Amino acid sequence: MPRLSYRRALTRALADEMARDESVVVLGEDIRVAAANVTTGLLKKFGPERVRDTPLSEQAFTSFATGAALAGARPVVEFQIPSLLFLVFEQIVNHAHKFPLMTGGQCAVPVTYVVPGSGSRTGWAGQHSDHPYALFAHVGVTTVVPATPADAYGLLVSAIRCDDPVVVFAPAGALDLRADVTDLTPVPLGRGIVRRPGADVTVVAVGHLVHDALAVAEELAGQASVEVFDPRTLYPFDWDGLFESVSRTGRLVVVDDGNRSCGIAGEIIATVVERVRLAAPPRRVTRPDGAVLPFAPALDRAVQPGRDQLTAAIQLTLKDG
Amino acid sequence: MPRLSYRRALTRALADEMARDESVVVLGEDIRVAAANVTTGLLKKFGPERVRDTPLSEQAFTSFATGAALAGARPVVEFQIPSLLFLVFEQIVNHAHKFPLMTGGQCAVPVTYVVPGSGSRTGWAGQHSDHPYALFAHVGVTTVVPATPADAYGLLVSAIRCDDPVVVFAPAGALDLRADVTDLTPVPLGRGIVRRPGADVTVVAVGHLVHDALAVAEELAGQASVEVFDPRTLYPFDWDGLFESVSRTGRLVVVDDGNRSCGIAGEIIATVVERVRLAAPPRRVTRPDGAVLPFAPALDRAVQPGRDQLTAAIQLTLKDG
Amino acid sequence: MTGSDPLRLYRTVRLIRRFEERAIELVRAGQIVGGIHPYLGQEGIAAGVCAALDREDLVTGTHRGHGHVLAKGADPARMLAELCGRVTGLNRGRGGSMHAADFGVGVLGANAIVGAAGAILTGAVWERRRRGADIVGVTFFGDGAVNEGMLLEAFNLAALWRVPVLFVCENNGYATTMPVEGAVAGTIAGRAAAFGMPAVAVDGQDPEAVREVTAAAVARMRAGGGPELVEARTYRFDAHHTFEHQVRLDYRPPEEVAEGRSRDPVDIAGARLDPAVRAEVDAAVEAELDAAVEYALAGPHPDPATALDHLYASGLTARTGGG
Amino acid sequence: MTGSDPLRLYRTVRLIRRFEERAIELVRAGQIVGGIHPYLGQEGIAAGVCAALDREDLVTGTHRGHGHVLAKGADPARMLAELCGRVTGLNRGRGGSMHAADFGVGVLGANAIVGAAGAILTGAVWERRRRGADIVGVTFFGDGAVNEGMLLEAFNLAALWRVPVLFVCENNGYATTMPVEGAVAGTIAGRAAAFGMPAVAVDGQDPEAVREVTAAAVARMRAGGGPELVEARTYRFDAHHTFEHQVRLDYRPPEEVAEGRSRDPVDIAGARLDPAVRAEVDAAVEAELDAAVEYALAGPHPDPATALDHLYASGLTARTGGG
Ligand SMILES: Cc1ncc(C[n+]2csc(CCOP(=O)(O)OP(=O)(O)O)c2C)c(N)n1
Ligand SMILES: Cc1ncc(C[n+]2csc(CCOP(=O)(O)OP(=O)(O)O)c2C)c(N)n1
Ligand SMILES: [Mg+2]
Ligand SMILES: [Mg+2]
Repeated sequence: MPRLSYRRALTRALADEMARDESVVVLGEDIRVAAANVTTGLLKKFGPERVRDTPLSEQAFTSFATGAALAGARPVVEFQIPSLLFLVFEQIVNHAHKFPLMTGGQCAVPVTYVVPGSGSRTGWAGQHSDHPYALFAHVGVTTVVPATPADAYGLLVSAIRCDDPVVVFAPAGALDLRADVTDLTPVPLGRGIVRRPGADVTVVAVGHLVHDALAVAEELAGQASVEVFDPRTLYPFDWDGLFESVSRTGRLVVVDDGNRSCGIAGEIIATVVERVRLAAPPRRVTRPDGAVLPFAPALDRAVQPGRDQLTAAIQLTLKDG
Repeated sequence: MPRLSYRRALTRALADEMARDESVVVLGEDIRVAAANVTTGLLKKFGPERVRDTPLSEQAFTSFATGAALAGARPVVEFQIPSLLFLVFEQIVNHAHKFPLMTGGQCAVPVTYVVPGSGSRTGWAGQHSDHPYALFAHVGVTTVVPATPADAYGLLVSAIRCDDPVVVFAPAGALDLRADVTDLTPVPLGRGIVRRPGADVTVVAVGHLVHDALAVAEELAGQASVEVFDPRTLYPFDWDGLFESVSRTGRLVVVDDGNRSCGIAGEIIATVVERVRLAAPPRRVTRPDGAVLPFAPALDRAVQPGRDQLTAAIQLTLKDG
Repeated sequence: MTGSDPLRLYRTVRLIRRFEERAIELVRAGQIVGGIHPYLGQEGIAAGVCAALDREDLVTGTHRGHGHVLAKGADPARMLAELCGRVTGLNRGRGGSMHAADFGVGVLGANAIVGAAGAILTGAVWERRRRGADIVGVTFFGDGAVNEGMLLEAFNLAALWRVPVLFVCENNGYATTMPVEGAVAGTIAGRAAAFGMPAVAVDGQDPEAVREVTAAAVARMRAGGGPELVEARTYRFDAHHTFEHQVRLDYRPPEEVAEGRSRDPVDIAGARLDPAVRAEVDAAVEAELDAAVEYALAGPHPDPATALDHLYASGLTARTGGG
Repeated sequence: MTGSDPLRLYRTVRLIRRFEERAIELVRAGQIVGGIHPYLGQEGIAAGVCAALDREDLVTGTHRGHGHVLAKGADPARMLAELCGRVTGLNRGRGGSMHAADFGVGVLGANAIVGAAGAILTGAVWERRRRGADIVGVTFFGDGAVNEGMLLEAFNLAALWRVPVLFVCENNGYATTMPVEGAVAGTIAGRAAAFGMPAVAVDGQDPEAVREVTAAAVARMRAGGGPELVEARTYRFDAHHTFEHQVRLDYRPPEEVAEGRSRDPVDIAGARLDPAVRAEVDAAVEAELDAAVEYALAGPHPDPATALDHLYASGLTARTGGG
């Protein structure tokens, strides 16, 4: 198989699902010409009825997708900026998410929201650099953050096929990755994967940080055997998979590009300590509380979790206990 | 001093601050006639220029408040429903919260957002019963949830005086409380309080659940000495106050009316276990993951954390370890 | 649907009227928890609009939504059971007054968030038509909603993509306690014009007049026309919400209320019938509602263990909240 | 402010033009990280509008905001230092291109969220006037922004409360790659009319014409009038964003681009000056920008340890993210 980029994996997932299922339609800004370089070629293949370039009316087109879903479609909505999810928070959380329960099961809302380029894009500053996946994990909307091209493909496919709303964050830090992908296949939602087996400590890493965690694990290989667990889906979380890992290693470090307070790292730590006796206090490396990414590149970097911080956290955890 | 209701405490805080400081203005829907029974009497006292009844344009009036704050005002914005915070999430999180850092310190945005009647109002169903305080703790907007009339007064006063945006959740479950208030005085943001001293376990309870926790502690008095800690402010959290308590008791149970995943209860557990060695695994009682409150009262109640659940969690925690 | 049918129109208006009055009684009796937003006085709009629709056409309602759901054809008994929170309700007791829905008759739901439904309905109509169904849609909203950006975005989207949606503004003069002049700069019709949508005002107290303008608009839309707006001028006879029955809010002058109540859609539609026929309809409605109340109150309350049923359509089960 | 002043207008237009061209060079040189949205071709609007304002008047800009900030009087050197992320920048390097602000000259900031600034500006103008300042405000936005509900809500609020805000729509025909006809149902002026706001269209390539309509609107507003809208028709000469310099997106026919570029505000304003005077201005602008570049590149990069400075105005310090 040829090398596949993360972006093209997203494109392939969209194209394959659109070809497979007439009910899949794509909505978003500038998707006609694929300004975000994800919807490339779709207009030509599937026509303007199924590839709908929208006005700058995020609230309306997000709700439009909800309505289309109620009537049988499986819309995919592309957002150009992660913070646009703030703008449509109401439409996703108070409507799309709530319709099935509120109607007593009369309907489903199978919409997929895709953010190609979540997190810092370096130089895009405060309003374009958020990584708000924990917000969706809190409200209970299925939330995936693929780390690799194969997962980008497989999780997006599963998101589209899922009968509930799903938010897919494609981190800016992963978008340019390429990999040999031998098998393009759906990846089940809610199932994590051990990216690197280890015996001494489990490092849970989210999205693009999986690659940082793997690099740090390699660097530390002489000192310790580090297991890297990639949850892939943040909600619903693969607790059983993680418990299995942590029960073996007895130590836990989480690295996550979201804000610290009420983030996914905190959730992971809380759920683990409720169920598993650890040999040492768990640690997390995150963005600071309330982080706003400053423009200047050095400041932008300083606010994101770094490899040095992760290395230090792992080493401290190994010493403790 | 006379008995003061929670609602009237909010009214008094508004009136006192408006009298003290001309820059305080109030905005919201139907506040003219005090439909939410909080802004009672303000129009008469302070006139329509400072008590501005708004059209149903939450996004615009929230941003209007941001702008007024940039120009020197200290606006208080009342929202009739907790989920209206979803609708203005963008305006609060991506603008009001970010302006100071993004401008390099050129400005402040001292806006207070008040939700009188957050959480379940029994019978108001899925779109009116949210308790989304953890969302604001995640993004780093100061978040307070007063449990008592005195705190409702004191925290709202401090929120108005704070130079940053502050969200004040006044839980529906606390709004009708009355108490003898001897001293109407500001309560500092970011400082919790031990509501009931105890030796065996620390129960952290948020908002109206403080009263449930106190009742449960009383019931269990024969079996165990339960300390009840009321954080009052969820962000910034009074970690030192909590560490002090948990260091003494060695056990932790959190009860919180928010959704479980990435909620404040998880944050509390994570931060405590990072710093304090507990004698037993911590526990939390929350809403379920992704909770949507069903309409029927018995279902509505079933989704909220209950005293039985809290009692059970405390007892299990005391047995463990 | 078909042409003028005074009997059917009267029947619907009367049904909604009496349904609401009985619902208020059930609120007072503690059987409907949380109260309701009574549709009293506005019945002519839902009745007139829905008389011009087919069963397959789609509708979204509002927080003041009972009339829309009933007029579109939902079973009053299951509707009332829903308000009473019973498993026999339209939404199995999960929705209540503000979320009552009946997808079987094209009601995608009342909606508790002002201005939110317009874009949802637009998407639903678009998708059904993409699948070949020759349907149209109607989204009801109040005068307050025309100040919500999300609704104005929906105007644009529907007009731009020529989705046949009738935007029906029920202008009852107030958003809760806020008079329309205190909230709306410009005019409601002007908001349609802004997006190139035709707009027409109609006497919302006259169900036949409402039916006529709706039928004309629907015919244009079925013939390939884009969305339109109808401003139905009406008056809310009772409280914004039944909580006002306990707490008096002072915002409508008594003379205005008296004058508003003087043009009653029940009387206007009823006067078009032979009094004997009218009496027969009244009796039939009463009998139907007697049965509905009985049905509603006989329905079982849902089991708390099922509180999270239907949370996820995919079958995902949520972690519970216990310790 | 004052009446016609062709020299000043030309100077501003020319300053913005050359500022942008130098900024693009600095993007290419890797000194401005993240790129910019060039204002090239639209300079006449910012220049004309701001020539009709006083220093105390308030302005908000857009993602394509350099022109607005400069025209309102910010120091080009500190502006450029901001784009280069230096502590000597207007925002101490924290804001960059899309958030550049200078409260000292009434610029409450460029804004990276389309349609978001209108209501903010409205609130700021309202509060300053409540405090007795006889100011007005201008909020710039693009043709794409008129489809954002939040901006339409701001139209209503400003009109309803008669806040003297000039809504200036820079209609450059595209929102990123989306042509205005593909996104706007109805007309832009119609969106103002919907809220009872007067609207006027003006040739945005002619700074003097822009200045005139602005001055007239500002005079009406200072005399107690409510908000107004100006639609300035213009053309974007360059990319939506400098990323297009790497990735060609195909959405504007070359003939259209050529035709659009043929009406250049620099030439139009320049033709009103004596060529010798014009050459002098050009030289002065060049000297100012030489100095600005030097200043910008000499400024220190911020210390990573200060990354969270200014996060909270109250002095709250955030927990850091380390383990
Ligand atoms: C977005 C939003 N804002 C506020 C509310 C609270 N609320 C419920 S009904 C209502 C008034 C609605 O007025 P209008 O649209 O005129 O409808 P009416 O009640 O008159 O039928 C308000 C403010 C809400 N449900 N949703
Ligand atoms: C609310 C929002 N939606 C989308 C974007 C992404 N975006 C940035 S600029 C732009 C186009 C704006 O078009 P227009 O308003 O016409 O301004 P112009 O770029 O032409 O100056 C888009 C879609 C954004 N920043 N904010
Ligand atoms: Mg109304
Ligand atoms: Mg444009």
